[in-house]
Amino acid sequence: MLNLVGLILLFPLIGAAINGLLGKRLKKDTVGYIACGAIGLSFFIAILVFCGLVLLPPEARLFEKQLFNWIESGSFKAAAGLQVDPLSSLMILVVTGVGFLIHIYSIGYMHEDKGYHRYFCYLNLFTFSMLLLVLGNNFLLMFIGWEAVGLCSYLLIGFWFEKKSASDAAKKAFIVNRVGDFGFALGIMLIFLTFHTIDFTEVFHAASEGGFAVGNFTITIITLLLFMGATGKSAQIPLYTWLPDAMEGPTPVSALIHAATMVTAGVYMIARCNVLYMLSPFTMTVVAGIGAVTALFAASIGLVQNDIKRVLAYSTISQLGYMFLACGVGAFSAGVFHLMTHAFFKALLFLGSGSVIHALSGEQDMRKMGGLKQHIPVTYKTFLIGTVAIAGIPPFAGFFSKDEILLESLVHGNFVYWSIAALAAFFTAFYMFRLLFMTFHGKSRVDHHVMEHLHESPKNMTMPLMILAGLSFCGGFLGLPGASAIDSFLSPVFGGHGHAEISMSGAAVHQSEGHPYLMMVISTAIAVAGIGLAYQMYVKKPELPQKLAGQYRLIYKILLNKYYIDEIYNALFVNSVKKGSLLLWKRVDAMMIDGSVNGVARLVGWFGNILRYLQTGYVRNYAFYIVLGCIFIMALAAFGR
Amino acid sequence: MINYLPILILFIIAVGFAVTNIGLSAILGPRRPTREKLTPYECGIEPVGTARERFSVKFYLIAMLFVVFDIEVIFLYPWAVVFKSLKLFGFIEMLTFIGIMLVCYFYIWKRGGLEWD
Amino acid sequence: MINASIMTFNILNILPILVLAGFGMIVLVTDVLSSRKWVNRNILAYISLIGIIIAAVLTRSSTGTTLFSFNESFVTDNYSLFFNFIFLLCAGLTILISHNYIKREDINYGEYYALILFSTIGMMLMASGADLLNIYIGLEVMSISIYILTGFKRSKLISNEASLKYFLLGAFATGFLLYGISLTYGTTGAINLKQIASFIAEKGGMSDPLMVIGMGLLIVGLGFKVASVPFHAWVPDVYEGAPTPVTAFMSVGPKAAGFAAFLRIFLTAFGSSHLEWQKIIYILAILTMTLGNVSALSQTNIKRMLAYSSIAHAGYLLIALVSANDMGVSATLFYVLAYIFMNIGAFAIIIVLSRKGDECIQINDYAGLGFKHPLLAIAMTLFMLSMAGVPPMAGFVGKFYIFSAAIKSGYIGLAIIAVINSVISVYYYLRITVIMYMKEPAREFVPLTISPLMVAAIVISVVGTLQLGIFPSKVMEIAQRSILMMR
Amino acid sequence: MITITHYLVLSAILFTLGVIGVLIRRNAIVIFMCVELMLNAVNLSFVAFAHYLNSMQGQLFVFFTMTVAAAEAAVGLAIIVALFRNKETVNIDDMNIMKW
Repeated sequence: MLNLVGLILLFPLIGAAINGLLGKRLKKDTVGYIACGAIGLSFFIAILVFCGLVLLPPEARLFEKQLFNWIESGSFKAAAGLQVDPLSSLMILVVTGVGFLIHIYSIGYMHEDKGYHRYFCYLNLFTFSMLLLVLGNNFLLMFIGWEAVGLCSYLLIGFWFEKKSASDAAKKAFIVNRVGDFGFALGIMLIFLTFHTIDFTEVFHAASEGGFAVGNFTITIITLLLFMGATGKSAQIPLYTWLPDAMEGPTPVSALIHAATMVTAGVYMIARCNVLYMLSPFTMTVVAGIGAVTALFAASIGLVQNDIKRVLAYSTISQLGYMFLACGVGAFSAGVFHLMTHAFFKALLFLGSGSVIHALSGEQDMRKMGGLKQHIPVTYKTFLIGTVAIAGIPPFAGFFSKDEILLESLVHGNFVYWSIAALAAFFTAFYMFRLLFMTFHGKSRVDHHVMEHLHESPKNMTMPLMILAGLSFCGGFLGLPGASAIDSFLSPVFGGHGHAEISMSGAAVHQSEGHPYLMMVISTAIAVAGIGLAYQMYVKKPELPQKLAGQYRLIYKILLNKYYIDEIYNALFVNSVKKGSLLLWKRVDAMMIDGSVNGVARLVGWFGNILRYLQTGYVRNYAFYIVLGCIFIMALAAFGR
Repeated sequence: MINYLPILILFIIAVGFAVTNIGLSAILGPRRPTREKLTPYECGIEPVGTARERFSVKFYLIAMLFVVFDIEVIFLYPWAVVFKSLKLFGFIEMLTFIGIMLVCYFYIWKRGGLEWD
Repeated sequence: MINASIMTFNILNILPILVLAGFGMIVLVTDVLSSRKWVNRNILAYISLIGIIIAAVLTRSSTGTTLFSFNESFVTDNYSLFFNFIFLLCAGLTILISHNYIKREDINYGEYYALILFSTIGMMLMASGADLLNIYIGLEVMSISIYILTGFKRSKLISNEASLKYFLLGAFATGFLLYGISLTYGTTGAINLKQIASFIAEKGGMSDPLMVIGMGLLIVGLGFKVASVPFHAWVPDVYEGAPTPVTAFMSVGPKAAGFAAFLRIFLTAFGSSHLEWQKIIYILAILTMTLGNVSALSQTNIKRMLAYSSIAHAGYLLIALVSANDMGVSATLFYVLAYIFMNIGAFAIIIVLSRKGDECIQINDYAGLGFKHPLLAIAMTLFMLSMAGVPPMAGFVGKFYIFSAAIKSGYIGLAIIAVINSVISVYYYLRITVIMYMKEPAREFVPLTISPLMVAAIVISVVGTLQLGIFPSKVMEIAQRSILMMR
Repeated sequence: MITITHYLVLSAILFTLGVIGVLIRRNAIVIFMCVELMLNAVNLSFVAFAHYLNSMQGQLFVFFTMTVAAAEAAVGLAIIVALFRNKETVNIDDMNIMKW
């Protein structure tokens, strides 16, 4: 059964090809069936592969399928191969499963769009790329997938490119990600230089057996560079700014790419490279620190946002921060567990918000919602489940995974991590219920015209919601504290390297028997407190938020403006360049191509324009360059040694 | 390094010589133009019309063809010098060469390169 | 001495060249006879293609051997054969994309095809030359043919001007090259590359300053042909002015030939004293890449943009030369092959979209192409991504080989600069893709007429780009075998 | 006694004159003549070297250089004529439609 793994990749690719090439001539229904069928088949095969893996004894659960020798030169070999192990099999299930539901949802959501086939082509292509990223058995294939998902995300954010904000957001996402990718690429190069191979198995084997001391400098640099890539893709400080803007894309895209799958690629990558990360305590501290700070930072911004999708976007950043915190303290399986449950409930929340937006004919501002409970009951119920899950109320999925992370951050980290994470959890409960109350409860603030068209979404949109709600409810039982199926399933990937510190969470729970139950109570209390506060402020006394905002004007403004980070970045990278050359700028600006509007690119483009003036068009000048070059070479040859 | 001193000197001499001469002729050269001097011919015959007369571009064409065919003769000389020792091989070789020239000639002829009007 | 030359006379070794020359003359003669009823001008393209295919088959048949002929002035080894194959491929693709274009632009003369064949001969001579004389003659045969091809649209001022610029600067640079050859000859007493190498080895390095100067002048001359900064200034102007298929041809063919000669001369003749020239090429490589990429950013004309991009690609190839190891040589072979597919492919798309009297070469003319002609847009995207070095296209693998060759020789700094450069390049290549997919069409697209030959060219390019990107190991193996025979 | 050095110096001077001519002249034909001067300067050095080294290869090279120069002259003249027909000038300073 494991041999079928290639098919998982093949189906989405075929789907993308058919829809991309012939989509225009096909009927809308056919396009939808092809796209969903492709992912559905892929999901089916993924289940088969997963079963095949489970049937093997735990220590043999590593299957590599060599496709062909991709690049071979001298000592360097890169075979294109797929790797199925507990980690990647879990990931493909999440990607194809959640992806399948979102494809079905999209049929309803995108039905009126004129770019229907284009949309499904991109979506299938994205699924293919994401699967490639997950299944690749070496860094290069992973990098290809990494770049390809970036490209698809770019295409999908800018899907409604007629809107300037959409194409700007797409550009921003692309450029910010480039910064991270640059680090990732350098990291891969350094890995090749250090280990002379880029194959996962060989690299990790060499790293654990090769006598690298803990804290080895090279490994630290490698892991930091890889983490730089992860901060770009997974929207962590300082490269997170693109994700909120990415909400310009269609909502199912936000659900699939910017919540459930692509943004978790960074977490996946770090989990995959856990051997390397364990060798570098410094990097681990950086990862945990940035994760914790991002979790709190994004959650605090989420407190006051009014756009329903932006709240969810900041919530995503914050939850990703949790995952990095877990990885940073060595609790990789807790991170992956949270990745999985997060995929369920965040996809649910995004799709639910999409359903709300759909019902309100495109309205996204929560101040213009309210009282929708009766009008769209299915959406409300499922959304409620998702909200409870993310807030961390037992026995919903989010509770178990978040609780595990909180516990690990205390056991393997320190009290600071724990308190930051706990505060962020409080914020999370608060802003999520704020969202719920503002949208579904209270008095309706909906526009009259919109009110007339208010309707529950069609079956093909509510079905995925219900299934995801089910998963959000019961997904957590896979990771019951003390008897975690996830932990034991993933342990071949994360354990068994002979490092004492990596005694994984399962063991940690056993060590501190009394702890977990107390912790569970505390974290539930935190969540309940957040919910209670939200209830107080938005249901009981709706005038309170206004008053508070008035009282703490400064804080409110800072939060509302997202700590002015976008402005600061603009001032640092864009404006300093602009102001420094204001005089020259006016002349140059007319000739600038409209594409290079962004900071660094603009700077380079500016040089390009200067260089253009060298190209005078006169033969005589060109000949003069040749002579100059000749003299330069002579000088270098004669006197340069 | 010291090896390069002569080269540097040579370089300076070469540039210096060229620049000096061009400069000198520009500075020192007496410029006393008279009407006679500015006429195209100073031999006493009054010029008829302007010397910058357009002449047919066909002259250029002929000149080009001449230059190309003329220069091919250059290869006949060395061949003629060692003709005896090259024997039959050299003869065939040269026949091939001439043959190619004939193809070119045929091409030019048929293209109309040799027609005056 | 003369007898010796007869002894080593071996006509079989130059058979592909002779075939091409023969077909070139057949094309010329057929063309002048085409005023008659029984000859149709349209067959000229097919005649030339047949000639190229025959030459390619002959080239293929002699692989695996190393033969010196004509008094050791001509060498047939895997290296030259690989390059010959590249030139033939390039010429063949060019003819495929030219056929309709020259008919449409009213420049359908037989000389066009003949000149392409003749310049291919020049390139093949350059790659197979084992002495400086052969390389020089090859270079001139190639260049002179291309001077004419550049100015082939006689009635268009832009074409005339490009041709004159190219001609004057080309002749000027040839002067430097020739002086370099002369000094090398004078100081080593030989024009044969192997003899030069053994002379230098005997002396234990480049003791004579004149020899170093000669080598420097050779770099100038060859640097002009491969469009290395600061000898690159002609490239944008000439590329813009030349007829588009000719631009496609000269952006790959002469460049490949230049590198063939560059590598052969510097690794064979000056191989033992590589420290002398590596530092020069090192600086040239950095300048070339950076200037090419940075200048390309601000171009609005796609032909000029591709011209700067071709300068940047020359920079990458110079890295392979700097690394001066076997891997660098095989990487060059691979990269040039990949470059042919992606570059000629891109130019093919430009030609398809252009119309008589309207070249359609502003980048904004491509707005909305993605919706109107999705297949063309996909092909163009593919070529752009490949040139940007995005996996899994051919360009990525080529860059990868080159950069790892540099790292292998210890030039890690150079590799990093190259990586930064290719990141910059992504920006302008992707801009075209973005404009194709994310902008409303600025103009009407008239229905396109694509000839079967053009379709063949685009399909070959697409397949080549993907094939080399996804399954590169086969070709790389051949490339690696092509260098073993060199020394 | 005239040594090889004398020839080399002469050839270097001629070459430099050619280069400077290319740089400062405006008439395309004159520029091309300057290029020819450069080539002939090189020819001189070739012949001198050939004599000095007592080897034929230098002279061989000169033969080919001359042929190539003639071919270049023909092509160059043709290009200049074609340009003159369209533009009525051979002044290279007038030729910059393409720049930047």
